[in-house]
Amino acid sequence: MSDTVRYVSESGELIGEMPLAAEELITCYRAMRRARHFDDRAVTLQRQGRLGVYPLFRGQEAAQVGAALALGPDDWLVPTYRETAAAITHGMPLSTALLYWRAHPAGWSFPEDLRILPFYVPIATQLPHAVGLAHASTLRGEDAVVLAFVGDGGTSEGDAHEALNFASVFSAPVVFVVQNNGWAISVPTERQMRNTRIADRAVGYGMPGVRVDGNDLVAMLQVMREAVARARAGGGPTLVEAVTYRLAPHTTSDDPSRYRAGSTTDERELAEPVSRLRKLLTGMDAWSDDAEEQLLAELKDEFDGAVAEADAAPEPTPESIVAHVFATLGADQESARRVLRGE
Amino acid sequence: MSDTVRYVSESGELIGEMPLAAEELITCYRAMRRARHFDDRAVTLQRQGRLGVYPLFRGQEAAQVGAALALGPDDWLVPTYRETAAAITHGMPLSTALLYWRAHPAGWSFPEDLRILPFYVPIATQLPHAVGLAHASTLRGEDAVVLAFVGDGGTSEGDAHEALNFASVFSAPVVFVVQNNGWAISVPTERQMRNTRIADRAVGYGMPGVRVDGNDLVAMLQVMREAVARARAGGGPTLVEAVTYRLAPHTTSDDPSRYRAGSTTDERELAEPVSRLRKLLTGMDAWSDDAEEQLLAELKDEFDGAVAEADAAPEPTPESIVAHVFATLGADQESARRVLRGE
Amino acid sequence: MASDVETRDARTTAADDAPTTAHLTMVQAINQALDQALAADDRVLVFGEDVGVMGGVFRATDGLRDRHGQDRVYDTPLAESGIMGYGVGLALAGMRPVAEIQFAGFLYPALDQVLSHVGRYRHRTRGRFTVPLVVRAAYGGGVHTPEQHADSPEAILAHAPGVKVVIPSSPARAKGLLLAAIDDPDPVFFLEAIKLYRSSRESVPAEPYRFELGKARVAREGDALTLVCYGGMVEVCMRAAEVAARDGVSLEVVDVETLVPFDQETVLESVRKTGRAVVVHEAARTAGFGGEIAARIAEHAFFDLLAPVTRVTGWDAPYPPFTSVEHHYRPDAARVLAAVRESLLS
Amino acid sequence: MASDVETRDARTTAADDAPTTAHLTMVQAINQALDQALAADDRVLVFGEDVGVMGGVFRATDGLRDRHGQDRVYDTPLAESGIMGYGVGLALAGMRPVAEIQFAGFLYPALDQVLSHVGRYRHRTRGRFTVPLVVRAAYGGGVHTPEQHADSPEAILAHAPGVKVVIPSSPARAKGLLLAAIDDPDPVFFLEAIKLYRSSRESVPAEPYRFELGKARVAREGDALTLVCYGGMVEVCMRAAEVAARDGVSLEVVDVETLVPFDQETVLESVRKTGRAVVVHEAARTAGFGGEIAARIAEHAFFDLLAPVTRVTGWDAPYPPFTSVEHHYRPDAARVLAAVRESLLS
Ligand SMILES: Cc1ncc(C[n+]2csc(CCOP(=O)(O)OP(=O)(O)O)c2C)c(N)n1
Ligand SMILES: Cc1ncc(C[n+]2csc(CCOP(=O)(O)OP(=O)(O)O)c2C)c(N)n1
Ligand SMILES: [Mg+2]
Ligand SMILES: [Mg+2]
Repeated sequence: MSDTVRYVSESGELIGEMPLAAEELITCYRAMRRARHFDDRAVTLQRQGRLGVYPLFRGQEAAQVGAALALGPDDWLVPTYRETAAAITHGMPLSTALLYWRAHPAGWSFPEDLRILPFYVPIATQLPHAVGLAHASTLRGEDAVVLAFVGDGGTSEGDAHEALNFASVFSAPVVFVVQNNGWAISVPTERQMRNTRIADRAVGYGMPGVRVDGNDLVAMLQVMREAVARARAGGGPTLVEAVTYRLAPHTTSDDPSRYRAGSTTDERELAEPVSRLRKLLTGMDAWSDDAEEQLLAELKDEFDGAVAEADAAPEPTPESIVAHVFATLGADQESARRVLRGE
Repeated sequence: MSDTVRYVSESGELIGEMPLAAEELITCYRAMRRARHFDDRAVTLQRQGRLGVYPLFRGQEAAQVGAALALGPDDWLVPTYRETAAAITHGMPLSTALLYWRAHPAGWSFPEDLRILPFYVPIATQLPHAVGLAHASTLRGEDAVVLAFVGDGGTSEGDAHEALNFASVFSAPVVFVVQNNGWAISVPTERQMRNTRIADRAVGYGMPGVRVDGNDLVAMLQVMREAVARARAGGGPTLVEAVTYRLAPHTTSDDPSRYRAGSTTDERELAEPVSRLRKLLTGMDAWSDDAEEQLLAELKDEFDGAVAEADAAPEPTPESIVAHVFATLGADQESARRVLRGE
Repeated sequence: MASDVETRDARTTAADDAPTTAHLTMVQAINQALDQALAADDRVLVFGEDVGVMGGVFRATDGLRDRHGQDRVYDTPLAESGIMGYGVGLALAGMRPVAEIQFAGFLYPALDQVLSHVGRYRHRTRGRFTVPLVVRAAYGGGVHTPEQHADSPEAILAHAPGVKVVIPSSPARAKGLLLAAIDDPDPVFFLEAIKLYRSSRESVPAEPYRFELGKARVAREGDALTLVCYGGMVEVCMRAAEVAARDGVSLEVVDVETLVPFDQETVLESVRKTGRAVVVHEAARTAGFGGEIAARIAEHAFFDLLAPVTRVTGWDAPYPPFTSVEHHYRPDAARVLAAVRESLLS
Repeated sequence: MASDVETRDARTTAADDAPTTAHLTMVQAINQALDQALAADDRVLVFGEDVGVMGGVFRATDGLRDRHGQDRVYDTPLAESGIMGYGVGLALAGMRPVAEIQFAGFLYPALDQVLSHVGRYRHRTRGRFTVPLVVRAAYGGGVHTPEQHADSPEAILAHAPGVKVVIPSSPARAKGLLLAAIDDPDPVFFLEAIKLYRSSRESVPAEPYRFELGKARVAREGDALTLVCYGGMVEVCMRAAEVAARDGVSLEVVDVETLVPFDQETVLESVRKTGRAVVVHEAARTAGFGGEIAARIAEHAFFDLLAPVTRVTGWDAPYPPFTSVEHHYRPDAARVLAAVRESLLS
């Protein structure tokens, strides 16, 4: 990983100077641990049949949380389906996230002030939206910045290219984060592309490209803060390649043994980001087993509360199928609605 | 134009060693002059109402002819609408080219052995075809190479990106030539993209990228021969940026005064490729006014013959509209055919 | 390639002594509508390939950049999916984007954005995110454009739930419908028949005005049979109706104008009166929008129909790039009249 | 995201003592057809996202890479327009490419290639260049897939002249139709109802066999009314017909199978006999393929119709991503029967 920004080694040792204060690190750790807790519990809920297909983010907590924590409250987050960690870090209520993965309409109808686009699966299609949101911010003289995620696989889609080019032509305040997690379902990054560094694509758009150890929260946050600051100051877009690893199956429906050896994952588990940061903090005497235990208790309570909230969401009616097709429904929706109401 | 391959200066002087023999240069010059003659005469025909909308290639003869001359007879040419010069150089009968621009069906129905895809306008969509053709060549153990053109504007389309990536992943024997002619209709390359070198995009695909003076036939041919040889030897794709200039309007329907000053063009005329090569040849004592005169007489005859041939093409019947929708027409085409026949 | 024919300047909304109407071509009326929308609402942005400096390949945006600035009217890179998705982002941010796609056949690279996003945001987010985006595109044949420049993909757009589809048939209708489309809280695809851009002029009120979307229009009254059509086919049907009138046959012409939401009632009312209908469009027949219209008429006016509903459409083939035969593809008055005769006989 | 359910191995065409039929799911029958096509013709290539090493998100290509090699069965980058255009190139070069698009909703990024190229090469080049490409895609709802994974875009494909559209309704039909599609000299879109992939098994002959494309199939005979349907709706209509039969109402079920070229005669013959028709599909109604079918019936069987042709379809809304209500979107036997009752009463 030469040419890759890193501050903390895989075993949790600091390399060089620490740019962050201990409190900041603790805030980051708490957010990552919270995300991990969400992921673990979501998988359990899924196994119980209380969530639908769920795309785990295990192993990608630093990339997502580090990126999201570089944002201010007015900044936009444009996720793929993988970014539940980033979304709950940027303010999405846990119950909303649960309801989305439960395929309940309340999982899409975000609070008005939440500056996050909903998760969605058509790969890379969200990236041009990010550019539009960002350019609108410039055109209005606002200083909101947009953080847009895409996967290594997603970089192959035409929309990824068009969005990068539009962003650079319009000098739009958007930071593209490619989470290179090694896989697009069963296809490894080496067969997704021939270039070994996704960050190199930036050259072709005349924008800065940075490759960062996406499992190193400190590096991720530093790189992102710089990119966000540049965007906010009118310096245009940045392409960040966060090198990470998808430790889990693609989704709860996937069986990775069909395409990768379990041993690969075991090895990668050693370098996973949550324990890496915990090791660092422990080494700094900034975190203890007690603190961890207390945090987990808090997270459990929070999650339980979110589940209760999600469970309380009223079941959608059949007529909700045609609601919101237009601001004012057409005659076709109105007549469908009558049928769905049983009229 | 630093980092840009060039052998002949704008005023027709050799820079460094001449890699080509004089006979070769003469062959090249004849092909370029032939293309120029075609272009000039086509515009006249268009003004007479004997061609439809015609996209001139004036100023891009070296880029197109140089690229096409690097091909062998079994190699494929995948053009945009702009590449009439490349096509007639790679063997397209002049009459076929004329009939295409006359929008006569015979302009699409190429001789069986002509390895050229028909001109077409949906920008960049031909590039994935080029990759498929090239990969098929490899899969069959053949050694045919594919030359695919696209414009500076065309590089912005998603298909351009997807094709470049597919080509590199499959190590397909295809050479992509971007003719950077400065304009996409009214949009200059600087507003099409932020990067100053299109060849830099190659880095992002892990393939060689070369920027060449596309108005220097010698440079163009040299760069292309190398790229074609590499592709043929199994070395995979190359991205060639041929820097040239669209001296003419976008098409015969375009009025460039709406977006660029006439003076720009006048200046560029001085560096145009046909006279540049002629100056070089004249300086080498390899070409004379007599030779030019004789060549022009030949070209005139050839073109007149092609016009006569084109004029002799029988008018299509109304029922040709539904012919060839399928190998065996469906009932819907058959019933349409009866109506169109007046039955 | 862009076709590009000279036009006169459409700037008719200048000073105090401005006339109250002007005789405009459709492209001028569209230019005026865009001008007025830009002037009235800061959130309106006009963008696309060649719309800025050059003023558009059809000059629909001529002069707008000079008048409203390069931050309001600007060129984009050559990438339709990018244009569409970027427009979605602007709309999500609360702007009122008006994108131009040069030809409807170049909407195809943008269809993923259309089908996956443009029509779905409001629905899937239960109204939290909306896309008040207008997409203008030149469509249809009849003017010897190059290959792929004469496509009519309205049925594809109409099959995308959540998307409105409007196709004006004259300068005055175009202005009022475009201003309504820009005001609409939902995405509107606005297809402009190339054939009508400059073929005729019409008196167009100088002031901004709006026609309600979702309403069909009886363009000519008659009682023998209803011609249902839209866009470039309206003038064809009107001509057919004139010819028929000379023979004493009175045809009613219904101009659909808005394909989605479809104004079924106006069409049915007419067919219930005449008892006969011929549906006309230039897109290929199979799975064209005419099938939808015919199916609705045949279902809901079943007991009033005196003859089967028939269709006069493009054939089940691509619009032919072969200039000398393309007029056999696009319906003309003669083909419409042949269908009328057949219907009247049955 | 990919859904992915376990399946049993479909390798049934092995040795001399191979059985002459096997009880297969539809996905196994498809796997067998691909296996046999690869074995029979060197020019056949199978590719797409995750089809190689992994064997496809639905395991339709399971084992094929091992048996036929990584030059014949392979993964592509994640880019559907690239897959489609690359497939066009292979076809132009004389190969017999069979591309997989994981879900029909992910055909959208490839629609430009479909509409601009796949269906046009033969026509525009007067037969000089042809595209014998097969594109398989999983479509339709009913199995709680994530958002956008349940789309049914057949009408869009059917509106692309030059493209064939085939939608099988059972394991045995799927095998015979897929082998015919791969043999076909023209491009074929082959849509596979996700709901049917593993829902039932059927006896499938072990040998390769082909069903002619362009033929509708009377799946059940009856005389009171014709249900016209395809793909995932055939089992729904068959169930409705069974229920109706218990009440002494005999419904005929016509399985369209090939949408383009459409076998109008078989449909008309049935409706002329029964005098009534209900058209069923799960795509949204407006501009869906049901409009086309209904319009043809209403036009050509006009004088035999005893009641209006009606449609039972998805509503004019996107397929809802909201699991608990999606079954109200996709037609079921109850909705079909309600339409049947209404038709019989009128
Ligand atoms: C347009 C489109 N094509 C295919 C799919 C199916 N699909 C879902 S996720 C996925 C892989 C994505 O890989 P990557 O972009 O690396 O993201 P990751 O899943 O690793 O986070 C694929 C092919 C899809 N959702 N959308
Ligand atoms: C998909 C698509 N979008 C838009 C157009 C309209 N159009 C025709 S040529 C052109 C500019 C192309 O520029 P470039 O790629 O640089 O090629 P050049 O014309 O300079 O050779 C445009 C926008 C088109 N033909 N296809
Ligand atoms: Mg990935
Ligand atoms: Mg150019």
